[in-house]
Amino acid sequence: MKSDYLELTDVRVTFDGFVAVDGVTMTVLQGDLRFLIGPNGAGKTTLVDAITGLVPATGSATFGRTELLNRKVHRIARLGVGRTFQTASVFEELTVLQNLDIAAGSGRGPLTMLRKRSSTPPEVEAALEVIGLTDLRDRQAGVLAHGQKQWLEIGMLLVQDSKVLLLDEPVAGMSAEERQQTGELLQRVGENCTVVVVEHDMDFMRSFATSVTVLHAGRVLSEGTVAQVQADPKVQEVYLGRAEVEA
Amino acid sequence: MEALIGQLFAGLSLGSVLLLAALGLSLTFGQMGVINMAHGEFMMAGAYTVFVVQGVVADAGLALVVSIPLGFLVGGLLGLLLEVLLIHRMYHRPLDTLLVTWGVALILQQVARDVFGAPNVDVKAPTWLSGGVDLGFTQVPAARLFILALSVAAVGALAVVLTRTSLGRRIRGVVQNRDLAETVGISTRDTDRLTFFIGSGLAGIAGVALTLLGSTGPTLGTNYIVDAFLVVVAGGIGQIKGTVIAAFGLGLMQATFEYSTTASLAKVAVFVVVVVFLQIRPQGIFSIRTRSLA
Amino acid sequence: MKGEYAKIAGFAAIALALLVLAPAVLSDFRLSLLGRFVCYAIVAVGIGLAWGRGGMLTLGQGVFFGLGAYVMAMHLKLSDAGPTGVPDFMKLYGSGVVPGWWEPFRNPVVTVLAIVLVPSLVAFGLGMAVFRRRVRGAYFAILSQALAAAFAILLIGQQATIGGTNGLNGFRSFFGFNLFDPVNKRMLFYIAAGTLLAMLLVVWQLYRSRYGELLVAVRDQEERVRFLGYDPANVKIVAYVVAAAMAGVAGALFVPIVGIISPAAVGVVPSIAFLIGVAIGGRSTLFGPALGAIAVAWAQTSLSESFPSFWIYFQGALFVLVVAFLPRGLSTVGSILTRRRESA
Amino acid sequence: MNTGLRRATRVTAFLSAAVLLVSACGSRTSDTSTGGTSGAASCVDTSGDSVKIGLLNSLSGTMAISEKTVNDSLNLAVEQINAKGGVLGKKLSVVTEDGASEPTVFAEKATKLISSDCVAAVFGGWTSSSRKAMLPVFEGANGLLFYPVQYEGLEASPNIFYTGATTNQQIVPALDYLKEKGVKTLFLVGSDYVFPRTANKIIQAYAKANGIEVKGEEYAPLGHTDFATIVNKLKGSGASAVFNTLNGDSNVAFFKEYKNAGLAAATTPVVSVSIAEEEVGGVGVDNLVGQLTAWNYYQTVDSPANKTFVEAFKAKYGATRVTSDPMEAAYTSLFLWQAMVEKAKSFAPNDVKNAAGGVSYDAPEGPVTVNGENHHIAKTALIGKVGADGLIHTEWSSGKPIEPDPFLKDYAWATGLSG
Repeated sequence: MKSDYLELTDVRVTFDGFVAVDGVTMTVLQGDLRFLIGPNGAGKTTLVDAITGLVPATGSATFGRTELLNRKVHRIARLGVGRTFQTASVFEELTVLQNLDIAAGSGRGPLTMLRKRSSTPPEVEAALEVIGLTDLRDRQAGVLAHGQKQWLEIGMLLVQDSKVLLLDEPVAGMSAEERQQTGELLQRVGENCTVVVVEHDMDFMRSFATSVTVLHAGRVLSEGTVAQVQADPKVQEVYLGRAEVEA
Repeated sequence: MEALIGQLFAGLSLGSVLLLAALGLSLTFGQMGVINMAHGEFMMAGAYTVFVVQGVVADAGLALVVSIPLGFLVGGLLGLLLEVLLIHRMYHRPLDTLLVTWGVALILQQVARDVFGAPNVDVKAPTWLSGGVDLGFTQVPAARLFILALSVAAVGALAVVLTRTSLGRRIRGVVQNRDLAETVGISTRDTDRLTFFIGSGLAGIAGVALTLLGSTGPTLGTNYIVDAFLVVVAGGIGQIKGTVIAAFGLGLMQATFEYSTTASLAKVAVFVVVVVFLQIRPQGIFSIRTRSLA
Repeated sequence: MKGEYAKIAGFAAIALALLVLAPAVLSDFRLSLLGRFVCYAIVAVGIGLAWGRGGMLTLGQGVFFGLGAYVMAMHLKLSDAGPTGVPDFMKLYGSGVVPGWWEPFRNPVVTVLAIVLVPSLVAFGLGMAVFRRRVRGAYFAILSQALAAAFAILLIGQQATIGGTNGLNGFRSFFGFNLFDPVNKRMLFYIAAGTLLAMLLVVWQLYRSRYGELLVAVRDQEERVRFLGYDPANVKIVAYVVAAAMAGVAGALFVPIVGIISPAAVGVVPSIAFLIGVAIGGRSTLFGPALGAIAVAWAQTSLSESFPSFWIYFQGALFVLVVAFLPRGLSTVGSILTRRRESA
Repeated sequence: MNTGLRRATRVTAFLSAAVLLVSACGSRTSDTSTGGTSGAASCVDTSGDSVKIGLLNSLSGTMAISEKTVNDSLNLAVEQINAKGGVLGKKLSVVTEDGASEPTVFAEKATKLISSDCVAAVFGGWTSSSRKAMLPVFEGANGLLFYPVQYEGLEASPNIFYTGATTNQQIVPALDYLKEKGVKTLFLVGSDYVFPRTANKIIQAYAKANGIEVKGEEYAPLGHTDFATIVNKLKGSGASAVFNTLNGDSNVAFFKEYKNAGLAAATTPVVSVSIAEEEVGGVGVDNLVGQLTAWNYYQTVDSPANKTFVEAFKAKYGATRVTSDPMEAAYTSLFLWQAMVEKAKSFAPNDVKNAAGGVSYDAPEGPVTVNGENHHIAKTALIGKVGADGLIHTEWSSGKPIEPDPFLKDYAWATGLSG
């Protein structure tokens, strides 16, 4: 079942002459928990934006042999590519349950849409369990703690039935305990999905990454396991070295 | 041929009027996201400034010259007051500013009615601006030439302020990245107030200029506000350049349609053109390049 | 489920007040006045849906109101004129020939369908053009306002075919019922009140449905919804079209109740005036927009009778105070008080 | 008490309050119409020593500028009539309503005046749309409306008396005057609504029959403020006179543009039919001096009746106020109604209507007589010229009152104009 993998070939994004992503080629397999790291401005978020249709890009990005680039955002989402955002963007006025229910429902027909939800869909129940928010299901999402909002976002990806999960700094601003829980959550989720995590937190990466891609100035600088990447002198020069110093 | 040149001039002139009316808006709306429906009433205040000044200064020409900075001040101060009292607590609710400022507009109109009376007041044009100017091949109204020059001067001055002064750099800084600007020590509150002051002041100047062409009365602003907003929308967000192009474009278009059909149909046609234009180029209107979607 | 009972109770209260209390205590004149306010309330219910729940600040509801009203007015004119007759104003100002596009409205069934369909289709077309291209927020508001301005100008210019500034008026009968008969005028009030209740039921169902939740999601985080696999444009178009249809129905009821439709009732100013009641009542509540619209229209009628210029200040101040300081409308004041009492 | 019930109570309380308030207003006056057919029997109460009349003008909104002045002169007339003992020995008591510049409100307030207040007659209205909106109300309830403004004709309701000019008392005399002055080419400019459109149809027909060439016919939307294009067309047309049916603010913009374009009254005179003494100040005397107007009354009319009227008006409202045609027509309308009532010896609308024909009054504008058939009045047409003093001075007069002909039946060139 390793046929469903995310494959990027020479992806390029340009803003008014500025090249933000400069020919990125990489492959992420199912079951992989890939971390995408790099200094500020390396093009990490832009790359995720390109894959999810937020910014126009050239090159190719395929998932299960289906081309993703230059489709509309919601079409890409329906192909099973989901993402989260740096700042948690859940629907604050809706409850946890409603958030998940909306995420689960893009395939619903008009008649289902126009009716009241009579019971909680099983996949939503399951997701509530996985992200540990079952007790808070009727709580407004706006009043959740920061970490809980991020988990809710991940939960929304799960019920959305995403095969590719693109997570943009999921643990930023979380406590150590929350990070640990999030990491374990990602490992559980990653068994059946292709997961790409954009992250700055090196400790978090070291603990949970199965593989790492380092971006620098819009290009792939290095790729491999955590150990391989850490040993790469180019990476030490532009990024990790500095991080070591900081740490 | 003469009619054609006359019509070209009419279009440019209408464009310059629209530009004056929309320039301040493109600053407050384009740069700050505030939809100020009272902008038209700030123009009205500028127009009444000329009327009041003419009550003091007998010479109409001198009165007009004095009124330009004074109108800027009157419009600007009204804008400042609005910003301090209401708008500043609503930057995160841009749509609601529309309704609040609509209420302010209603109140200002009624104040004008109660102070100056409901009928239009008579604002005299200086003798050197009545009649035409001979350009050799054709004759154009002096007042319209004056307004054209005034609008060009206003755009020029605004461009200089925005690009050459520290205030301008601050404004652009705040528009581009509010948080960053704050961290490098720019007071966003002061910058907001100043931006609003300048934008509203430009409305005052527009009002001063309009006394040369139309009526000075409580409803002066309502006649221009919809068109002015259309110009800003067509011009694109935060782009003085776009506003200039859109103003002259719409002005020429209105004049051309009006010449070949009727004024009523021309107004409708211009609206249709703007909607169609947005179909082709929503990019000028819509730009999302933020990392988060919050 | 407590919320459900509250809604049912509120619904019953409104029904009781409109269908039993009002006809019992109001004179014919006041009742038909209330009938006009009820028409505004129907528009307000639609605005609550589009603006309160959908985040689309529509400053052009007057257009849809006008479309519904003119369709109805054209039918009434034609039926007054007889099977092959020509409406009076066309003889006076026009060629004396009924234009071809008027003819379908001789048929009552076509008319009733058109009252709903014409505004809906216009809203659909505009929604496709605007929301699909991601024109939204302030841009949408301004475009919808310009639409109202253009629509009014267009109507004013068409003296011979649609009555120009005079609009259409002087109706004698309503689907065969004599409009001068007070009994029939009372019947019109019941129709309007019944329609309002029906519209409230419609939006109630929408609000409690999955669609209602999705609409709120689109309002608050349109882009986020996109990443969940929905096209927000479709979600918004549905709400916009329903709101337009409601405005059209309201316009159609307005015509026989008031006896005239003219461009003065559909332009920029009346379109914005529709909003104030919605804002006061609480834009995203179920009953707030309708109650707010009735309250504001009533205040306008009674205040402007005695203090014409004071009314303008009052209206302006309402916009400023309610929108700036009570964005959820007066309904919040009620719930704040309740909460205080409960905690005390 | 659970939330549901509490909210329900709140909603009920609100609604009952609203309903009670509305009904409170309703019962402010005798609500005799409830349940009965409002049309059949008039509810006018003549038992006391006073009788009610309604004044219905826009006191708010865009038309308030103009209609407020009419309301002033109506109040003056009421005061004068009451000072002389009232009508049939009964003092007039005034019910004032605001039309708010909206036709729907006019219709609504007219209903209220007739059926709730039971007034004997209503005076007011200005725009054609307000009159058209009120017409079915007055016909349905058999009330009486006195409408004081010149208008586009083509109407004759048994329940309305038109005391302003119809087209053959204003437009046609103005054309006669221009023809007399040797004008061969005309340019028409007007606001885009019913009066200018109808007036221009008449002008076109007249011009065709009288060898005058119409060089252009342009309309501006109401409130239009940029006349560069229209004046450009006007200038290019080379017409020797302009017939102006613009309304309101547009006049200011038009005359400023006209002057800026180098046109002048001496070479290309403009005849305006909507600029009266009230409007001269707003347009600017400088911009109007020497231009022509067509009306039936000016403040400068030299007659004893006018002297009294102007003096009384200034004494009541201030020396700086001016009087204009619609104000005078409104003032006159009250005295005409008084004369009709006294002739009929009854306030009942049907009796008043039957007595109306032939009733005349020596108005400030000169003698006027009611036409019993079409309910318009015979008036003298006056062409005036704006003077440097801001007043309008009579330049030409039809000499004698012109019989009203709202459908232009007696003009051969006008056949086929009104369908």
